[in-house]
Amino acid sequence: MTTRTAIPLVLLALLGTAFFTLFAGYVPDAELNRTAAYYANQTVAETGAQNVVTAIIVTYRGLDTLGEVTVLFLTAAIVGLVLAHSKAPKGRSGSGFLPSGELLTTGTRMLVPVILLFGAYVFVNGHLTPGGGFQGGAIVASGLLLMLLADPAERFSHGLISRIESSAGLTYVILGLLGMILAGGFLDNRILPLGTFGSILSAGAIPLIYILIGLKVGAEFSSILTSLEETEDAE
Amino acid sequence: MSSFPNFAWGQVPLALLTLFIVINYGMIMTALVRKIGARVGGRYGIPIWQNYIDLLKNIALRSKISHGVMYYLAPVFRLTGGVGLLLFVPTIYGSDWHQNFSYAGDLILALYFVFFGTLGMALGAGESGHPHSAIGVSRGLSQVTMAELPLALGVYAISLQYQTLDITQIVAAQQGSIFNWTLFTNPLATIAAMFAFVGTMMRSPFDVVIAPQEIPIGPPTEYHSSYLALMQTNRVLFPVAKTVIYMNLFFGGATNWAEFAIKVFVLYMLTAVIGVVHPRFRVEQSIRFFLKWGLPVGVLAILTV
Amino acid sequence: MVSPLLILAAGLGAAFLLGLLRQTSERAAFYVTIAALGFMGFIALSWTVGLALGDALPVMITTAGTAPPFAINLFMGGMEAALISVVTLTGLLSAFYMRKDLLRLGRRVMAVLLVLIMALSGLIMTRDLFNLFVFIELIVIASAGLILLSRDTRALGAGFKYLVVSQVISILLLVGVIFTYHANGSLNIDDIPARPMVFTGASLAIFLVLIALVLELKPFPANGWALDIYESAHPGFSAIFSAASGTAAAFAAFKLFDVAGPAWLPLATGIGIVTFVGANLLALAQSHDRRLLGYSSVGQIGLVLMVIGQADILGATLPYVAGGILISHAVAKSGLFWLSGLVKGRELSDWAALRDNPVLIVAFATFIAMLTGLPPFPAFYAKWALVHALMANGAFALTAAFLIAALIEAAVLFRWFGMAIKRESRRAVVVNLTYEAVVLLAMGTSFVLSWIWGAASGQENLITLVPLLFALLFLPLDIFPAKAKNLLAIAGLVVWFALSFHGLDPIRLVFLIIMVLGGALLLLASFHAEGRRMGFYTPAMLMFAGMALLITSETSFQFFAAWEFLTVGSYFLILRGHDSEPHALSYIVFSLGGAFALLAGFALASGGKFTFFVSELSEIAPQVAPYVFVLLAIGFLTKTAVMGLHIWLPGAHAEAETDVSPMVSGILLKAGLFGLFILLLEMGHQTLYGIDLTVVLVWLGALSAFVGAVLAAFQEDAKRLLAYSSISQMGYAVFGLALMNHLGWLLALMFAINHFVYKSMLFLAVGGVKERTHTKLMYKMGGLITLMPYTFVSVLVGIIAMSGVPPLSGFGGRWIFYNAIMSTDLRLPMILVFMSGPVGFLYLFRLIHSIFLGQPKDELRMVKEAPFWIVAPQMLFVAFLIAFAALPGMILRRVDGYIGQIFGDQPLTWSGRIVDSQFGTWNPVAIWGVIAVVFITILLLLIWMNHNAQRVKQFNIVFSAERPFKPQTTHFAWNFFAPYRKAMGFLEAPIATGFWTGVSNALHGTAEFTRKFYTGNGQTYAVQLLLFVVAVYLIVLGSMGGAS
Amino acid sequence: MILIQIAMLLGFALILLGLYGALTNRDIIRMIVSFTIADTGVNVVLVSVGYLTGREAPILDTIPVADAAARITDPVPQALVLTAIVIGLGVTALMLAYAYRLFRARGSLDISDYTELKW
Repeated sequence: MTTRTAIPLVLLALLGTAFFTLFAGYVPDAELNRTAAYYANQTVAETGAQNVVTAIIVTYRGLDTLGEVTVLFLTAAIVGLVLAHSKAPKGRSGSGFLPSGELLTTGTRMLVPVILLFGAYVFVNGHLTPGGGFQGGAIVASGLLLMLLADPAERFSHGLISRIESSAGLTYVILGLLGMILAGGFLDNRILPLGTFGSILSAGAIPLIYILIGLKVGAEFSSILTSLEETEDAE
Repeated sequence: MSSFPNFAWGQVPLALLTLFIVINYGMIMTALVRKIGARVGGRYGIPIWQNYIDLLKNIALRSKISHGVMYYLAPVFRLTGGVGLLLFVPTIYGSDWHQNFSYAGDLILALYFVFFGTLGMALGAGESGHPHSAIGVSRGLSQVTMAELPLALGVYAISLQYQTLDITQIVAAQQGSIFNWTLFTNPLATIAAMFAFVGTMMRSPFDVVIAPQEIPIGPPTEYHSSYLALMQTNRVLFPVAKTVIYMNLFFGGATNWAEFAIKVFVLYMLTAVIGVVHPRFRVEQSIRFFLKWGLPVGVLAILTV
Repeated sequence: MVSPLLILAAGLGAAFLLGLLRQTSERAAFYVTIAALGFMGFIALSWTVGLALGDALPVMITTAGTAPPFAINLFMGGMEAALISVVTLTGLLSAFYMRKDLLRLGRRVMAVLLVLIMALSGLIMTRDLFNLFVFIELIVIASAGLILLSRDTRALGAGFKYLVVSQVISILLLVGVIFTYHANGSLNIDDIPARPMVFTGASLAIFLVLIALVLELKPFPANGWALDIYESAHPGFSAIFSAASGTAAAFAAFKLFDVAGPAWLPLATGIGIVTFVGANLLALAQSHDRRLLGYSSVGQIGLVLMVIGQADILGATLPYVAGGILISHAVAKSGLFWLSGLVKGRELSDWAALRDNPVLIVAFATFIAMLTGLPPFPAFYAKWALVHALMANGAFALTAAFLIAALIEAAVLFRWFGMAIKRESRRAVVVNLTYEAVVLLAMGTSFVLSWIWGAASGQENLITLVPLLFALLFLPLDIFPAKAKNLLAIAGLVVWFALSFHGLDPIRLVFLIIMVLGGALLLLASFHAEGRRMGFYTPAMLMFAGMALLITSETSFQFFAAWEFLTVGSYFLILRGHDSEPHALSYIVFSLGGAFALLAGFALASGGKFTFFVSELSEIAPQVAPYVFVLLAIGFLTKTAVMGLHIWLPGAHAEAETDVSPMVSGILLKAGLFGLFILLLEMGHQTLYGIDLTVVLVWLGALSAFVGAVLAAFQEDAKRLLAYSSISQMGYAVFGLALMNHLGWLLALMFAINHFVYKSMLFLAVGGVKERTHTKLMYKMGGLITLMPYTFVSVLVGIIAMSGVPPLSGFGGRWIFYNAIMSTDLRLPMILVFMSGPVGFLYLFRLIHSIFLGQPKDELRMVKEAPFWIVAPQMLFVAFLIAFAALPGMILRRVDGYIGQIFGDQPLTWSGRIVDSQFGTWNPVAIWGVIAVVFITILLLLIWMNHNAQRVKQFNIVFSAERPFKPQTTHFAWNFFAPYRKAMGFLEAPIATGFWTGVSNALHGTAEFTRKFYTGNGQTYAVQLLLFVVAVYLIVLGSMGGAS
Repeated sequence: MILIQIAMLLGFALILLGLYGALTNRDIIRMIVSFTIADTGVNVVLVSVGYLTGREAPILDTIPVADAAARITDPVPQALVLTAIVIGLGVTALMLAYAYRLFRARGSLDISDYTELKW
């Protein structure tokens, strides 16, 4: 074994002992701790969301989520920036690929609308069922990925993607600010009526925000994917 | 109170009298010592009035040149140093006539005024542009740095002993018996000071400053005519003036001119005798000599007071 | 007040808005960015001002309409507002600065910038642990994006290394966060209870969180990645990365350490001080400007971490101290990074290009002064408070480490500044008005901050001191001709003297006269300068301001601030000299080292009180008093260049300009003497390990007096000779002071006056000669007496006075000396002093002989007398010397009376013009009278006999019956005291120089060796990071094991 | 050993494994993949900390609101892990983009080839 592998091994072994101490000292809670208990008891009353996790993500820890969206936004911007200079000339991109098969092309045509629809479903129902903006957005982007696989030469409008991304983000921030004006604070979802518990149009602004997140995440993933794809094989 | 206490115009002729006596005494004594030295060496030697002859001859010289202002002034500095030294020190203890201008300062004044003439001389010699002058000065200054050290220590020791810097008081303290002399009350300080005395009298083994075989006569190389006459005057005056200080500090001073003449002569002869029997030191050798012998004795002197 | 949340919303909203703009409208996007950053900055500033003035109260901002800890909350208090102001304004200025590159890369990068600033603000405000993590990740990603702004392709590698390291950090952080959540049932930072420092359960989780946040601060040595970024990134981004990111990360760490409880503070202290020391040490070996700035950033943030670790002892002053350092760092470092964009080359010496634009040099100097904690900048107050708190709590080792590292940092920065001033630039400075405007704004900010910190200090607000403002006034006035400025400067000094001399005791008055009026007198010589003489008057007046304030200072703070002023001013002055670069550096390093000793001494003396009257030095507890004495004495002795601490002096004084040498030698050295006066006046005899410290001082003074004189005798360079002579003279003065008796003090004061006069005179004279001959090497001159008679006269009088030969004033000094040593029990040190007296003749004679006497050289046959304005002050000095020699009572009598009050005795009696002591008499008028009469009589006699002497030509000498025609071989000058050297040359052995060179080499060697640790391999950096974590873990574990 | 412990150990193991991979593989792509493994490990640890044995997902469609506190697991780590995942994704994407640029700049994916900045 060389030193190059031995040193990390020793270090990680020591780090492992620290982790093991954590592990050994870990006593699983029997009851929810006070934060979790608060959410369990108050979520419905305060946010009207069925999915407690969603309420936490979108409302209680909305600032984190805004940051999270921003992470993706940043990544998309930077990836675009990094790769902007190494864009392949138009037409040459994808030339290194074999033409995709008939099966894939046809399958794509059939599946993409369904995927997009499913994505939309996931983020619209985020406050009710498992799922939400991120998951939905990722699904939407997977549809885009499929199209790219089917036709590597295909180009999507960066302008459009970016506009969707930006307006969704801007609206998100504005909704947050509205929370400060109309309700209890930044990103308070009670700017809209909480509605009937369990229905689509409930939980105040949560569905709206999740839709925005879904759009934004979808757009950002798409943007990253297209940026990465456009550089493919560019010489 | 005036800055000139006890000053009266009458002091001026008295001071001049002191000066006159000392110069003439110096003229004869130095010639005598040279003659003794020559006789010891089996030669006939110079006539006893040789110094007067030299003086007159030099003053009478017709070719007189100047290398510049400092060159011109150096003999003046030199002689001022000698005369001043004499006048700042009481010559005869207990005599109102020969206190000179000793009220101007104390022992420290005398010790530092010794350098006045040396400095002026060195400057004038420097301006002459003769390298031998400069070499002589370099040697002289180098040597004096160490040669003066035992004296400084000795003086420090006796001024601590007598708790005064006033020469008259130091002499007064030595009166009464020969055993009151510093020589006996503080032999270490005396020995230390005598190292300095021998070392600064420009006699072998410490005469490398004017070493005739190497740098004809050292600093005064370029001097002639009246310049040299002034210097010669100083050369007989200055050793006596300096010896007076040693005499006052260590050997009970002099209460009359006869005592003065004897003590000065004996002290002066001491250096002459040492000079006759010792070869010349190079500068670094003499510095090491003083470091090795003069300094320890001086240190002992100040530690044992 | 608008809600601080708008800072985040504005940043994000604008970032998103950029995407909606049309692709082509990059310019509009830029304006949106600027507007958003400006808005964010405005909110932060308005909160800062509001909170500071009490118009607003700190506010807790909840989100989602739910109270914490159930929803994320933010907090806006004074610290937060101030730091967000720093972050947003740095971002705003950097945005302007990076305008071209932002436009080149488009709105996406502007969005990234906006998000970065937003996230940094969020990091400062948030009170939620996981939210903290989110903001950190945003910062990481945005930073990785902005690194790409650089045109340097190596930045790519740096960015990737950064990402690798960030991944490791985020893993540690997340694990820590989730286990902290599990332990507390909350993610809110305020819910984290204080934990003991153990490595189980919740405490281990907190450890992981803390260490992850500390890692964000780039602790030494786990920081190679950060240095690579600093080196390669766009300077505009580096400014943000250093100033804004560093600030925010430091505050985040502070938040966590604050709640984790005092048990964890040693962790911050330890890592902080190691980082501060390590980074500054390694910076020694740097030659790349931005990497050097990187090291410095790392060091400064480490220092802040160290300060955070002192939270328990600093208490409520923590924000003031940490903030002072942090904000100074932010402004100065961003300023320097911005400046670096104006320099084309990347070597330190390439900064010489800045000389094309003096304003930039001023900015450079300001930033460096700010970083090194010089007055009047905030870090100065912070340093003061920090060291006081540390010393009061007995953290001596920590203080020492801090001060030594601060000294190394100063050495690094001033070496760089020296290069900028003295080296030749190969490439011109970049002309870019935006860059310059941004840099100047930062500089302006630094002065505003100085005012704020001064106002909050509870001490004097240094920036409002009239002398300082007067010095700074010369910055804008620099466009006027030197002669006009000189007139103003002299007028200023005289007026300041007239304003401040009332009510001073005679000792202070004498020093004030020397320093202020003496300064005005010496400035007369500056009239000879032609043109504008840019950059002379500000430092000169700064130095004089420091000295004037030093004399009138009452508290230790005023004293120390004045001390630093005069140190810095004189450094800039010395640096102006021709070959002064290395010497100015060693000057500032030694001076600052001495100043730090003073700081430590005052801090120890005050016992933590920030306002400590110098007069209270006499009342401090006996168990600390000797140590205070030692520290203060070291500080003052450095200034008086006592043997061992003297090696800076010869070069600094010798290489300075003609009129600067007398200022720094004749006047500046007295500052150290003044300090010793005050020290001995207040503290008197102190005993340490049974040794009377004043006896040590006596020995040091005597040794300096002797060795300084011997070394002076061996110099070939006239100004170096005078410089060594100063060491010797100051040795006498120190010796006299340390005798601790009436006459000793009078002796020291007499030396202070005399040394000022004859050393100023001699330096001016030699300077005048140098102006004409263009050399300082004496053996190249000779025979100038006829060509420069006035200069000769002043040298003649100067050396007679200095050698102590009657009748000039030096004799008075010797006389007092003998009387002083008669009344002390010390005897052995006198040997050295006795030895040094005659040695004085050696160098003095050499000086006058080699230059003015002997044979003139062919090429110097046509030189003229020195310029009028250089000769004029010399003639005034000559007149003064003669007057002072005849009438010493003019000055000494009053002082003597005052010293008599101190010692309660009156050994001298002044009757008329005669001075009597217990032991002897000094009658200066009589001495003059006798000597003058005898001299004139003999002169007249000689003239009578020899009036017709013929002036002969140069080579008309009797020289072995030949006449030499070559002055080079005939002028006996080189190695003049060869025989003396043979005997005493062993004293020349450069022991002190060797020692300090050894220290310097050891430090450089360590730095050079240690920095190889940064291999440049991202993977190695990650390994080092883990190694650091594990090492800290094990060390703490081990120390706990040892404790239990 | 119950489920939580297994999951948590697995998570820690993944972290260490991922880190080991990242620290020993010189290939940049392999490093990135290693980090995703480590990230996954962290996420596993995250959710396992919030798991309460025998409880259900915190979605109140079948669980009565009144019983929620007694029947659901801790929702907070679940919310956190979502954020962590997204952030991990962002960083991974960024690292990949960097890898691409590095490769284009130097033609190498060996991390030890990018050491021109050092000391």
